[in-house]
Amino acid sequence: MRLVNRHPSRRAAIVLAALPFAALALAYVVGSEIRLAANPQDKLLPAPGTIWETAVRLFTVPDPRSGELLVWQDTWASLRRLAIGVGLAAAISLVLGMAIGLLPYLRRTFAGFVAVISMVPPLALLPVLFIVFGLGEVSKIVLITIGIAPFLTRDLSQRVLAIPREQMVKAQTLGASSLVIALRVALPQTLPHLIGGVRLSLGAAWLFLIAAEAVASDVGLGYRIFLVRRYLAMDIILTYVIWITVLAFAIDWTLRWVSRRAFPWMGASL
Amino acid sequence: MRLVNRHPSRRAAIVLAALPFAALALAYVVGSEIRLAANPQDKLLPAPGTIWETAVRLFTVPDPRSGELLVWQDTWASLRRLAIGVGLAAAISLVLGMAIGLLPYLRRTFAGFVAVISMVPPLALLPVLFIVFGLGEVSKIVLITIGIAPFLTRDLSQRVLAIPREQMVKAQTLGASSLVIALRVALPQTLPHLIGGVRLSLGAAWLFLIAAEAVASDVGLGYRIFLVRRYLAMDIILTYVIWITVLAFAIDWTLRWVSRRAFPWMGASL
Amino acid sequence: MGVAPRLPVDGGVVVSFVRVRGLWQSYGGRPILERIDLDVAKGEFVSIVGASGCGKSTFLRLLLAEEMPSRGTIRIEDGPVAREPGRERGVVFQRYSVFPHLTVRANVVAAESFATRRGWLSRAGRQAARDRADALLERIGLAHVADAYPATLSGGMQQRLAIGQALTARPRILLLDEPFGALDPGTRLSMHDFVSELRAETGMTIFMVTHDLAEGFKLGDRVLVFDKPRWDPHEPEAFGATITYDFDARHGGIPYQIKEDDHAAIHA
Amino acid sequence: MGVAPRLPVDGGVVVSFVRVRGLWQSYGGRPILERIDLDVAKGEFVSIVGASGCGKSTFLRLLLAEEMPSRGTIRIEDGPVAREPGRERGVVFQRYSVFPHLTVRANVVAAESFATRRGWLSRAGRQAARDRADALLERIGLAHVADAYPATLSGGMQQRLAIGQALTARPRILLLDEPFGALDPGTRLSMHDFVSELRAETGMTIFMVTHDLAEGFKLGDRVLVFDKPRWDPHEPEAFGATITYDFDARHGGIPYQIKEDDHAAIHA
Amino acid sequence: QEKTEFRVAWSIYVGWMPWGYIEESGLMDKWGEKYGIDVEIVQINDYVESINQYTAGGFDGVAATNMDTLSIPAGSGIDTTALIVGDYSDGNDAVIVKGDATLEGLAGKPVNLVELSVSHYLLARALDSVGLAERDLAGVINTSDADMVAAFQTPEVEAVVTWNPLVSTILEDPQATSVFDSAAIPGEILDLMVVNTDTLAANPDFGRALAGAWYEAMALMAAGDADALTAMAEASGTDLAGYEAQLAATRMFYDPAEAVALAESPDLPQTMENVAQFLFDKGILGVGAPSADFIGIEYPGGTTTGDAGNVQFRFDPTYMQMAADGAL
Ligand SMILES: Nc1ncnc2c1ncn2[C@@H]1O[C@H](COP(=O)(O)OP(=O)(O)OP(=O)(O)O)[C@@H](O)[C@H]1O
Ligand SMILES: Nc1ncnc2c1ncn2[C@@H]1O[C@H](COP(=O)(O)OP(=O)(O)OP(=O)(O)O)[C@@H](O)[C@H]1O
Ligand SMILES: [Mg+2]
Ligand SMILES: [Mg+2]
Repeated sequence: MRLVNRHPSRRAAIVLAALPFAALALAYVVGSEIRLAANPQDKLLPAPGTIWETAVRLFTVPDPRSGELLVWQDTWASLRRLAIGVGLAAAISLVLGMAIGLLPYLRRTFAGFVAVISMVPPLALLPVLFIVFGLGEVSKIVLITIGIAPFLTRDLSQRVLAIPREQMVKAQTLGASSLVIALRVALPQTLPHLIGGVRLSLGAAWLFLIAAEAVASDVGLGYRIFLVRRYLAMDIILTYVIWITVLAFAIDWTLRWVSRRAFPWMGASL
Repeated sequence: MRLVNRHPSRRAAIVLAALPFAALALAYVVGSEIRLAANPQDKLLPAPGTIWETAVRLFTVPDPRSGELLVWQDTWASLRRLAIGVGLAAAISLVLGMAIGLLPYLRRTFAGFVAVISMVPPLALLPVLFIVFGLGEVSKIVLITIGIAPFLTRDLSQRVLAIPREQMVKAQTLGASSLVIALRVALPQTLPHLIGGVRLSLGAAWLFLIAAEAVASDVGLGYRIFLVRRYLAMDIILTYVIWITVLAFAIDWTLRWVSRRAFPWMGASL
Repeated sequence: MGVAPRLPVDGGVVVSFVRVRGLWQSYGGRPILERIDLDVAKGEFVSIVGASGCGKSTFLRLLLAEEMPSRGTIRIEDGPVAREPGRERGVVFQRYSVFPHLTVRANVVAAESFATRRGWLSRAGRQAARDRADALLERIGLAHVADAYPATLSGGMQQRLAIGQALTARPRILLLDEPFGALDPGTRLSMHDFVSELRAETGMTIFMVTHDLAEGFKLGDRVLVFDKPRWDPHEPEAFGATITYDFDARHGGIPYQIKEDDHAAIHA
Repeated sequence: MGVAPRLPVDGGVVVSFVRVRGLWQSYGGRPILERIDLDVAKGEFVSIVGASGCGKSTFLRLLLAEEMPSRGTIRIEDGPVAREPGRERGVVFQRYSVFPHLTVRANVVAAESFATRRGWLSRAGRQAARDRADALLERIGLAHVADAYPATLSGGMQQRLAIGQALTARPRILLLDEPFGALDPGTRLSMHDFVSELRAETGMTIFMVTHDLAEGFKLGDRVLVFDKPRWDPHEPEAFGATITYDFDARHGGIPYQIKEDDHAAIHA
Repeated sequence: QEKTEFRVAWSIYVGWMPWGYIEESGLMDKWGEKYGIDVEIVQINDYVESINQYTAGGFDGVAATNMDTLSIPAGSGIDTTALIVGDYSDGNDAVIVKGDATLEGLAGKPVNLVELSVSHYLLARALDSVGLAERDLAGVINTSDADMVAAFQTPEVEAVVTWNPLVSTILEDPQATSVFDSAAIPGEILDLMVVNTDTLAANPDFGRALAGAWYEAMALMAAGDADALTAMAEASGTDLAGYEAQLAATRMFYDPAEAVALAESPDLPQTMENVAQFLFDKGILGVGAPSADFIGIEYPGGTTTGDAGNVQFRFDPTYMQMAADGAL
C-alpha cells in the first residue's frame, strides 16, 4: 500500500504526536547530564529538576526586593504592551486597509507607500524610535505597531479588493452609499481576516516586544530574559521561553476560537 | 457619485502616489531644519544634504581604517547570511512541509510539534544558539533558519493538504507511487507557494539577521547600524535603513518576477 | 447586418420605457459593442443571447450604469442618464449575488436597510422590515432557512434569494446575467417556474442574459441576439457586436431550429 | 425494497466482469450504503442516479478502492480485492480531474510517465509518448491547445482532456462522478456525443454518476437508482441506501416519466 | 531656562548603583524638596541608549564615562558638564583570556568586546603597554554586553574585554584569566554624572540637589550601611558579598574633596587628550572632526585642551566643592 494511503491507528497517532517532544526532552536531558558531569557548576543546560524548581519559585515565591511575583508582573506588563501595540496596529490597518481597498483615490495614494514602508526593517529604526518617542511605554508600543501595521494593512486591503465586484454592485443597487458599503459589506467580511492577519503577525509582535524591552524597560518578559542573560541564568531564561510559548499558544488558540464563534458564516475556511 | 466609484485620472494617480512620500520628506526636512537651527551640531535629524553626502561617501570612498568600501562589504556579508539562512529554511520547510502534507504518519508525528515550535520566540533563544553554534556565521544563519522555518513549514504543509483530493486519487489511478505523487503532483504545485512563503517571511528574516548581527559580529548591515548607534550617527543609520529597504524591495520584486516566469500556469493568482 | 429598432407601439403611440440610443462601448480602443439602439416597453421580458465574449455582460453593465458607454445613452422613461448603479436597477449575477455574512432574512432586510444613511434601520423600522422579509421568504419558499447563512443553501436557493432580495428594493428594471448558469438542470426548471410566477405577479421589466437559447425563448417576450455584423478576417477584433436579431417569442413565431440532440437527450 | 441482482448472461453462462457482493459502508456508525449486490458485464455502461447525499459518490469511491467498505467485496474478473486506487480503475471527477501545472499534452503523457519509478519517462520513451499523446489530442479535438495550461481551457475542454487522460492509462473500468455537472447545456450535449463515440471505439466498462435522469438514460445501458429502502421517520439517518431500481436502458423500455417541463423548455 | 522638573538617566554599573538607591530610598525626593525642585532618576537597560536619549534632549543628565561623554553628547554639540566625578575604574574593566595566555599572546587572536566603548579604549591601552596595536590582532568582534558571558563559553572566543558585573561572572569560570585591568591605568576611566551645561547654568539648584543626594548616599556607603549596600547589590543582580567584591575594584570617591582633587589634578588633561586621540583614531569624535583637537574640553581654573573655540565638555568641581564644604 502506498505511504500516502497508510493511516496510523488512533492510539499510534497519539504516540507519534508525542514522539518529537519526547526526543527533544531526551536530547536535553542527555546534554545536560553530560555538561553537569563535566562541571557541576555549569549554567548552560541546567538539570530539568533545577528548571522546575526555578519555575515553581518564580511563579509562587515573591521577589524579596519588591515583594511581588515577578513573572506575573512581567507577564502583565508585556501582555499589556502587546495588546495595545497589536490593537493599535489592527485598528490602523483596518481603517487604512478598508480605505485602500474601497476608495480608488486613497488606493492610488497609499498602496505604493504602504508597500514601500512594509519593507523598512523596524529593528533598524529602533534607535530612531527611542529618540523620537522616548524610552517609556510609547516607544515599545510604537515599535510593535509600526512593525506589523504595514503587513496587516496590505493583507486587509487585498482582502477588501478580493470581495467579489458583484457584491459591491449589488449593494449599490440596493441603494448603499460608500459609507454603508464600508460598514455593512466590507467591514464584516474583513473582520475575520483581521483576526487571521493578527494571528499571523503575533510572532513578529512578540519579537518586537522582546527587542524593545531588552533595550529600555524595568519590567516585562523580554526585559527579564535580557537581564538574566548577563548572568547566563539559563534556568530562568528557559522558564521564560516556555512561558512565552504557552502564552503565545493560548493567544493564538483564543483568537481562533473567537473567530470561529464570531463568524459562523465563514464555515470551515478558518 | 459615490466615492467608491470615483477614479482619479492617470495624471492625478501619479501625483497621488507621490504625495505620501513627499509629505514624509517634507516633515523630515522641516524637523531637521528646526533642530539644526537650535543646534547646528545636532546629529539626530541630519540635513538631507548631509545624508546624501554621507551616502555618497559610504558607497564610494574606502574606509580609511580598512581601505574597503564598508557598505559593499556589509551588504555582501549580510546578503550571504540571509541567502543561506533563508535557503536552508526553504529547503527544510519544503521537505518537511511536503512530508507532513502527504504522509499521514509523518503528519501525525510532526504537525503538532511544528505548531508548538512556531510559537517559541527565537530571539529569546539567542544566547542558547550562541553557545551551541558559536559566535560565528553559523549561529546567525541558524537564527534565521529556525526563526522562519516553522512558519514556512506550516504554510507549505497546508498548501499540500489543500491540493484537491481528486488530483491525488487521479494520480494514483495513473499508477503513481507515493514518490511520484510527491515529485510530480505535490512538488510543482507547492513551489510557487514556497516562493510566496519566502516573500512573506523575508521581513522576519531581516529582523533575525539584524538582531543576530547586533549581538556579535564584525561586519554586516545590522552590525554597522548598531555600532554607529554608539555615537548617534543618524546620517549613517538612515543611509543604511534606506539601503536595506531598497535591497528588501529588490529581493521581493525579483522573487515575484521569478515566480511569474517559472509558474505560468498559476495565472493571475500570484 | 443591423436591424432597425422595433418600437413598442401602444395604440399607435410609441411607448418606450427603456430607451437605448447609439450605444458604443470599447475597451482600450477595442470596440466591443457597436451602434446599439433599443426600445423596451414597460413589463417586457427581454432575453439576450449570443456567443461567449460577444459583449452580453458588457451590455448589461451599461444598462446597470456600472460603467459608462463610450458613446450613446440609456434612459428609463426619458429620465436622466444614470452615472452609477442605484435602486432603480436591480441585478442578479450568476454568482456572489447575496451577502455571505448575512443570514437569509438579513439579506432580504438589507434591501431596505442599505438605503439608509448608516446602513441600519431604526429599531421601530427593523421589526416591520423583518416581518416583510419573512413574508417574502414565505412566498419564495425560503421561510424554513431564514436564519441560515447562504453558504449552507443549495445553488438554486441562493439564486432564489438573490432574486427576492433584488425585488425587495422595488427596482424599475431587473437585470439577470446568466442567473441559472451554475445550476443543474432540475433546479433550473424549477427556477424557470419561479421567475415566471414572480413576473406574472410584479409585471417587472426584465433583461436576462443566457447561454441557453431554449431558456431565452421559454422565459422571454423578446429574444435579442448579439453578434458581430461586420467581420474582418485579418483583424477579428476590429469590430464590435450589435443586435443582429430581435425575435418576438410571445406569439409562437420562433425562427429558430431546435437541435435534434435536445430530444435525443430525453428519449435516449 | 431491494432488487435481486440481475446477472448478465451470455449463452446461459453468467459472466460477471465487476462483481459486488454484500457491500455495506458506514461513517462513524452511520450507515450510508446497505447490502449492495451487483454484477456488471464487460463493456456495460452503468448510469447511477439518486437523491443528493444518498451515497452515489461513496459507491464510486468504493469501486475505485479509494476507501474500504465496512463489509463486502468488489472484484474485477474475480481478481483480488483492491486496497487502493490503481491503473486498472480510471476516474473522472466533476472538477480537478486534470493537473493544472501540466500542459494539455503533458497531462496526457502523465498517464504513461506517472507509472514509472520516478515519474519521468526515459528520453527515448518521451518522444514516443508525446506522439501518442498528440494522436489522442487530435482525436479528442484538443490538438490546437496542446501547449496550453488547463486553466485557459473551457470547462468542456477540460473534461474532455480528463477523459482522454484517464483512457490513456488503459483502465479496465472507468468511473465518472457527475463528469458534466459543471458544464452548460450546449457543452453537455457535445460531451454526450464525445463519450458515446469513445465508448463505441473502446468498448470500455463505464460507471457514471449523474444528477440528470435523462442523461443517465441517454448514455447508459443500465440505470441504477440508489435510495433508502427502509425509512425510520424518527431517525432519518438510521438506514443506508441501496439499489432500489435497476433499469435496462438499451431496449427502449423506460419505466420513467419524462417531465413535461423538459419539452416546455424547448418549445417555449 | 528655569524649570522645576528634571530627569536624569542611569544604567546598571557598580559605580552608578547609588543612583538607583537614591531614587528608591527617597533621598532624591528629600533633596529635591529642599531646593523646591523635582528630579526623577530613571534606570535604562541599555547604556548607550541612555546617553543617546540625553543627547537627543530626553534627559537633563546621565550617568556616563568621560570617554562616552566626549564622543556622544559633546561630539554632537551638546555642551555638557561633569557635575560629579563618582569614581574611576580600578580593576572593574578587564581584558580576560582563556587558559594561561598573556597579554602579548593576544597577537593574532580575535577579541570580543563592545566596540567603541571604554572596553575598546582599555584594550588599546593594554596593547600599548606591550607594544602591540589593534592591527596585530585577528580583529575585534563587536559583541553585546548582555551576551558577553555566554560568548565566553563558546569555543571560538579566546579573549574578551568587558566590565563588571560581567567580569566577575566570567572570572568564575576556572579557565578565565584576567591579563590586564583598569587598575593599571588609574584615573583614566571616570564614571561621571554629566548634565546639560545650559540647564545647570539656569538651574543651579538642580546641581545642588543632585550633589547633595549623591554625597549623602556616599556617606552611607562609606559607613558600610548594610541596608543601602544590600539594596544596591540586589538591584545589580548579585548579593552583598558580590557587590562588595566589585566595589573593591572601584575607586569610589566617598569624600567629595577627593573628587575635586581628581578634577583639578594636572593628569586629567593628559588623560582626556589620550581619549580624544583614541576617539579620533576610531573616527567617532564628533561630526566630521578634522583632528583630535576638534572638541574643546575645559578644566577647573579655565584651562582647556582641544579647540578652545568649540568647548563642549567641562569639568566643573563647584558642586562637589560645595559638598566638601558642607554648603549644601
Ligand atoms: N473591463 C474590461 N476591460 C477590458 N476588456 C473587457 C472588460 N470587460 C469585458 N471585456 C472584454 O469584452 C468582451 C466582452 O465581454 P463580456 O463579458 O461582455 O462578454 P459576454 O458576452 O458576457 O461573454 P460570456 O458569455 O462569456 O459571459 C470580452 O472579450 C472581454 O474580454
Ligand atoms: N468521509 C466521510 N465521512 C463521513 N461522512 C461522509 C463521508 N463521505 C460522505 N459522507 C456522507 O455520506 C453521505 C453520502 O455522501 P455522497 O457524497 O456519497 O453522496 P452523493 O450521493 O454523491 O451526493 P451528491 O449527489 O450530493 O454528490 C452524505 O451524507 C455525506 O455527508
Ligand atoms: Mg457574461
Ligand atoms: Mg456525489
